[in-house]
Amino acid sequence: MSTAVRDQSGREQSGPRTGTMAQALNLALRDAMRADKTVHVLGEDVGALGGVFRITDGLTAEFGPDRCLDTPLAEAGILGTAVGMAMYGLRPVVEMQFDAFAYPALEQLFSHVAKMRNRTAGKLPLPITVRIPYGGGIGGVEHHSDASEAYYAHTPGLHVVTPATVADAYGLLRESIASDDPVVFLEPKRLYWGKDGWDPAAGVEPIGKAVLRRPGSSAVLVTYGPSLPVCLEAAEAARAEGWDLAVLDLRTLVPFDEATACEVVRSLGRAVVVHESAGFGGAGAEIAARLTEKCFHHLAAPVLRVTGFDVPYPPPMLEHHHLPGVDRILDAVARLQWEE
Amino acid sequence: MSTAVRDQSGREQSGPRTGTMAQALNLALRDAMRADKTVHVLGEDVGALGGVFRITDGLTAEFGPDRCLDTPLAEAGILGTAVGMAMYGLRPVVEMQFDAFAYPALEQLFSHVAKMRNRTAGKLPLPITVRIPYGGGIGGVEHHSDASEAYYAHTPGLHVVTPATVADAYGLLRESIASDDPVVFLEPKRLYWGKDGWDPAAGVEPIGKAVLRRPGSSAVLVTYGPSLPVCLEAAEAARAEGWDLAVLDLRTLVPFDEATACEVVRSLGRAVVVHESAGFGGAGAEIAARLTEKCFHHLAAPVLRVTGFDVPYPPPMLEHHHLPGVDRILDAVARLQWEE
Amino acid sequence: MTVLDHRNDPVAAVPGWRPGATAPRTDPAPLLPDPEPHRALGTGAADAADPELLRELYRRLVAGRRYNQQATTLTKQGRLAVYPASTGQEACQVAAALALRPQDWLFPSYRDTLAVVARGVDPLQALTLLRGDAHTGYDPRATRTAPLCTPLATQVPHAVGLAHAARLAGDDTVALALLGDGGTSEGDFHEGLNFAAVLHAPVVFLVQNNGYAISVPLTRQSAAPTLAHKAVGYGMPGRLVDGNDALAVHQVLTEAVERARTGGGPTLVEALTYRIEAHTNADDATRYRQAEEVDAWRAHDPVRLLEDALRGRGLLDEQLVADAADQAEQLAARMRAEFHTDPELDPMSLFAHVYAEPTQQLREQAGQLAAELAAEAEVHGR
Amino acid sequence: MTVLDHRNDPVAAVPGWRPGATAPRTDPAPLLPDPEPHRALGTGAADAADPELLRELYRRLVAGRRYNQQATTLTKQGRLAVYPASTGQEACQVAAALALRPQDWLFPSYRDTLAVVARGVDPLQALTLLRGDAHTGYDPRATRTAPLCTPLATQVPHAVGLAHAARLAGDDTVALALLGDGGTSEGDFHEGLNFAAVLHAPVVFLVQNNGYAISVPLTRQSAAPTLAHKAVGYGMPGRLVDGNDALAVHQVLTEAVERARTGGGPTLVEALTYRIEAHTNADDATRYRQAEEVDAWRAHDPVRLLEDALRGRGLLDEQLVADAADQAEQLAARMRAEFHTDPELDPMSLFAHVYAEPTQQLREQAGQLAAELAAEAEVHGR
Ligand SMILES: Cc1ncc(C[n+]2csc(CCOP(=O)(O)OP(=O)(O)O)c2C)c(N)n1
Ligand SMILES: Cc1ncc(C[n+]2csc(CCOP(=O)(O)OP(=O)(O)O)c2C)c(N)n1
Ligand SMILES: [Mg+2]
Ligand SMILES: [Mg+2]
Repeated sequence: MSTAVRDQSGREQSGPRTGTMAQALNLALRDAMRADKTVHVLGEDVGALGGVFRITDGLTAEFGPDRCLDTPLAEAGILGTAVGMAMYGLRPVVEMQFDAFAYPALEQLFSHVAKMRNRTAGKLPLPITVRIPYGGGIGGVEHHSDASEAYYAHTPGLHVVTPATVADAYGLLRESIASDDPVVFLEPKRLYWGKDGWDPAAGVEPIGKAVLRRPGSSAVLVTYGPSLPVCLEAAEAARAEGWDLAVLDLRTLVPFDEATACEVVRSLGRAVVVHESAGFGGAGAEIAARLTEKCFHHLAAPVLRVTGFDVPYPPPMLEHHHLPGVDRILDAVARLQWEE
Repeated sequence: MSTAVRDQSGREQSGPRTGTMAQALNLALRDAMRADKTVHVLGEDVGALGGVFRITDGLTAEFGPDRCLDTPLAEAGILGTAVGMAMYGLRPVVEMQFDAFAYPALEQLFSHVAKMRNRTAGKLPLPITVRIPYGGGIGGVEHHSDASEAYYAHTPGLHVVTPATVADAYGLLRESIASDDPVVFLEPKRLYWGKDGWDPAAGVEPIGKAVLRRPGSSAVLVTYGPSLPVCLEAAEAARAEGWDLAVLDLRTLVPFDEATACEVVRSLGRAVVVHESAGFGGAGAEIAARLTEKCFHHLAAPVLRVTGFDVPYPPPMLEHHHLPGVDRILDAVARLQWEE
Repeated sequence: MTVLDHRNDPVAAVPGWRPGATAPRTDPAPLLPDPEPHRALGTGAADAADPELLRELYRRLVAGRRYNQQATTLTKQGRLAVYPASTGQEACQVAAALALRPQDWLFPSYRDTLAVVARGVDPLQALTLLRGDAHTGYDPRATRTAPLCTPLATQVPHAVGLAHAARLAGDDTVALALLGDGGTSEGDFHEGLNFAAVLHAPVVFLVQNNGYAISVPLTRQSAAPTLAHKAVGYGMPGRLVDGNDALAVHQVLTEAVERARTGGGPTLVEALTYRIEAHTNADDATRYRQAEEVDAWRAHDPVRLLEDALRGRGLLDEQLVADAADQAEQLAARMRAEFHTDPELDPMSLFAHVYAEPTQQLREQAGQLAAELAAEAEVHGR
Repeated sequence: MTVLDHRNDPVAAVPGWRPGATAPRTDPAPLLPDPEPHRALGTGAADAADPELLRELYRRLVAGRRYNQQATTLTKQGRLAVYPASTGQEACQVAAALALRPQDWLFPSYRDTLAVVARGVDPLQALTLLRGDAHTGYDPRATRTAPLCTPLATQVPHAVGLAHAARLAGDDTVALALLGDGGTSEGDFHEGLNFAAVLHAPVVFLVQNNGYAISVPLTRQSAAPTLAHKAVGYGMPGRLVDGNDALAVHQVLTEAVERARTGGGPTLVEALTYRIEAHTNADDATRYRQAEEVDAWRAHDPVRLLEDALRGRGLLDEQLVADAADQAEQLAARMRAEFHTDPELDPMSLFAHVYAEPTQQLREQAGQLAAELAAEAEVHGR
């Protein structure tokens, strides 16, 4: 299976197209490598296999194994090697195979990747992109469905980006690779295979901008990554209950687009933050705390959170009970003190 | 230097005493090892040296190197070995030398220590205590002053405990070691050498209970660990401004004592959360979000946060600008919308 | 006094750190593996082996092969979430389990369901992880078998710690950790082996070198002469064995377990074998390897090698063949039957084992889920 | 085409993973270290050595010794936050720096200030980390010297990655990573060396084995015959050298750098040396080691060994001794003078280099600090 989008005669398509997020990410890597020969991809199984999710499919064939490198199985080694490569002027894009398998690399990430620019007073910026497929909902066995964006978002020096649409997957990944700062690029695994119409040439809002995916007049659902489609579905379902819900897609957790988020929260006065990782100390805590601090007197109700439970990720047959779904979101909306 | 408290004739004192937090922690380890021979200490330099902070001073002498083990220099190896020891019925107490040097062990912590009970349906509980000296304010060079409690608090399956008084250091460590669940025990390094009068026999409130260290009628400072003394000082200074500030010491982040915290916040209507780790996605975000959610209609002002900046920990000569101090806390108190 | 000063401990006898004391602290020669892997089947060793051991290996290999096939079929039917087959590696897995005594502990990886079953875990309970209903379906203490471990090489220090604790307790217990060739690249492998050697712990490490870590061939994983050569860097013996030769694996492991048991410290064993199937049912092995390579290994099949040896000894009688086939079919039939339907699961179990006592927050969340389930039931009940 | 298929790459020539292809992929013999560490001073090699090299080593060793003393004094005066002295290890540090060419890169640990200075970094800029005013006071690119690295062994994969990138660029650049004996226990050491061997990267690893990791002696750190024996497990040569013999270290490293430069791949070098001082000024070494051990090593002093050799060659003339002492004193005087006062620091620098562009949140926080500073200044101004 090649992930390139081809027309009926097999030529690679340019311009507007319909495709999956996996294809958009693959194209972003390919286009970035074509545009800039300092861009190098490295990770486990990224070569002949094209990655377990096929995001790097065809890269070794086109650019050779020096540009798209199958590494030994050692995540700290991969990220540490990328640090050295970046110090020499390359722009490494690292693939971690699954979210929980990025944990062995956390020391390199926290103590070096996040800090190198700062500790050298700007002399050694590290333009590294760390791609991490994250989150659940794909029936994965334990250790294959973690959502650990909160660890990254709390670490100064990292950008934390997470696309939720096919177009964003392409645009945000291109921008992340082009960034002179390290970016943790979180790919919602369960959205990999969702198709959408999009145009690589059209461009998207930059990193650091939230986008209102759906306007609304009753309250806003603030979300990102894998939970965006769930929120859009919930907003649709909410019509029946008489609520007109807006949906804000944060797109990047760091930098956090306070201006846009505050504007919509102030105008509506009611907000629910939705994400699938554990709630306690999750990214939603920061979002809720910050929005409350900045919009307090505009709030008709406390900013509520709908998140995964504070439990280790469950086995696949139980995961639907854990993941925030439409009903749980609507329950929270119902608690937004409409009568008062 | 021995950290045991001795009377003038050199005998170890029992009963009420004056001593440092370092001494209290040392005594807690000693008493735990005396009381239960399944308690084993392991870590880097914990033997002859007694640990770089001397918390394990004398343990090898009293209990032998099999009970207090100098390990090779490998944090994942240490914690992983502790997992195996715990599976065999021991109660390992692991010392990480400094906060940032616990990062290499994060995969073992997140993927095994936190999850083992859950993934074996209760069959393999892991009674492991991971002691981590954390936070700044001791003039340490880079990587020696991190405060990463937010990573731990966000990870389901871990208890996160952090004493701020000499008596709590003893009591909470004893309870942590006795706990059948893994505890990340965060020791505020800069409080190690603070002296106080206390009595090991007196007991303290259990894990999971917050304690009001100072009553007050204007607003409450909600804090923990290294920031407690700063908050008490701020509360004292606030008198001059006409504010009577309460100070709540959380003592444990997980489980979080919502009942006590909500009670005081509801009664006063104004709260400031104070900690020294980076604010974005820090523990304070959870505390502020949760208190707001539960106490919304009792709040006269948003719950504010005073935290370290969102920057890598600065070099020692600049750390005082980074750490929340009395003035910064009072500035926040002043912003609690007193006029309205 | 410390177990570290045990007289068999090679590090204990060393004096202070002196300019003179710079020559090797232990003789490296006995730690180095033989250049050729140990083989037993087809050699005199097979003739000398206990017939009942050979028969037992055979029955279990045949059952193991069938188990692998049946589990793979169940993935195609959607009854298992995923299955990493050990087809071609049955000799390693079965011999590993049989080399252990009841009081020993096994630390398996995700690919080692077969070893877990051979160890005595119920064949269906061993599969709950891969079926998707429970992370670990068996009680690890009951059979002294740790949970199947997915994060690579993280089980290695666990085995070391358990072995160390057993030694401290004076117990006659050895731990055996299983991992793959790719797993040797992880830091935890290194840290674990180093701890084992320094602690002189009664633990054995079996690397099933099947030539690939998913798609990455051994030559891109390591440049070492053999993976067994890593042992000398830790100060333990390294052994190389033909991993498709069940008797050879059994012999090398039995010897290593015995050395560990008698205070001889840890051993690293590399078994040369091959993963006949793709990495898991979700993998496409044609992307990264040639059919002729697979064929070459099919010709070196562990079941066939054992059959030949049994035949050579006149042990492969009709009875044995029929019994083995029968047991295998019964196992497969049981798997089909029990996996025919989805298990009944209690959603509230999400909260049951996070802590010994659920926190107030978890109780609240459990209440929320219970209310949701009740509401759902009401809707469906109407 | 890939650099991995370079014809000097031992892993490239290997055929598919075959039952037959099981013998060692490379010959382990040349990878194993000699049992006795390489020595040059006091041997014929010293007689053959370039006199100017010996003089240069001497001048730098003397200056290095003085630098260590002065820095330690500065800690006592509170002018440095902490100092991990390399007294006794000067030969390793100086020889390491001199074995590199300008285009090479050095990856030092926290104990390697001396190597950093010998590499050409300003002696005072090299100390900002330990003074406490800036994490890294020098521009790493200017002298191709990475920041002093505190998290143990984490610099190892950095060196590998840089060397690999240089090789990909076709540049004539070698990376040298320094670490201690304790650092070899960390997973990052293992992962880094394995990457180096698999990538066949032009990188050299120098382990300064000074017998201790803070208080933990080598025998509790590793049970390996020598640390150099770890090399064979990665498939690279391991070399053992007397770390107090500046010429020997220079020779072994020069050879390893040359091998790396010419496509021969990485080398692991273990230098046997001793930390004469405590771990840092904050440490109390009497808790864990005997004075007689220290004395034994004082008798094997790197400066003295070099002096003796120079004297033997008739090179230790008054001029050289005076010049060396003079340079050392000038350096010490400069350190005293410049560290006499605290540096002027800009608190706003906290926010300057977190990202290329500060986030809105950081701008807000910078504003808060600026306001605080202004208010403070006003109070003090009044
Ligand atoms: C820390 C970690 N990184 C990545 C993975 C994903 N992964 C699962 S199996 C595998 C290959 C392992 O190869 P090997 O150790 O040779 O064992 P085999 O599958 O061949 O039995 C990988 C990369 C993982 N499970 N854990
Ligand atoms: C990951 C990590 N763990 C712990 C430490 C604390 N620490 C600093 S130096 C040191 C000892 C290192 O010993 P060795 O590698 O032999 O180097 P030496 O100090 O002897 O030069 C330790 C444990 C650290 N810096 N990094
Ligand atoms: Mg394999
Ligand atoms: Mg050392």
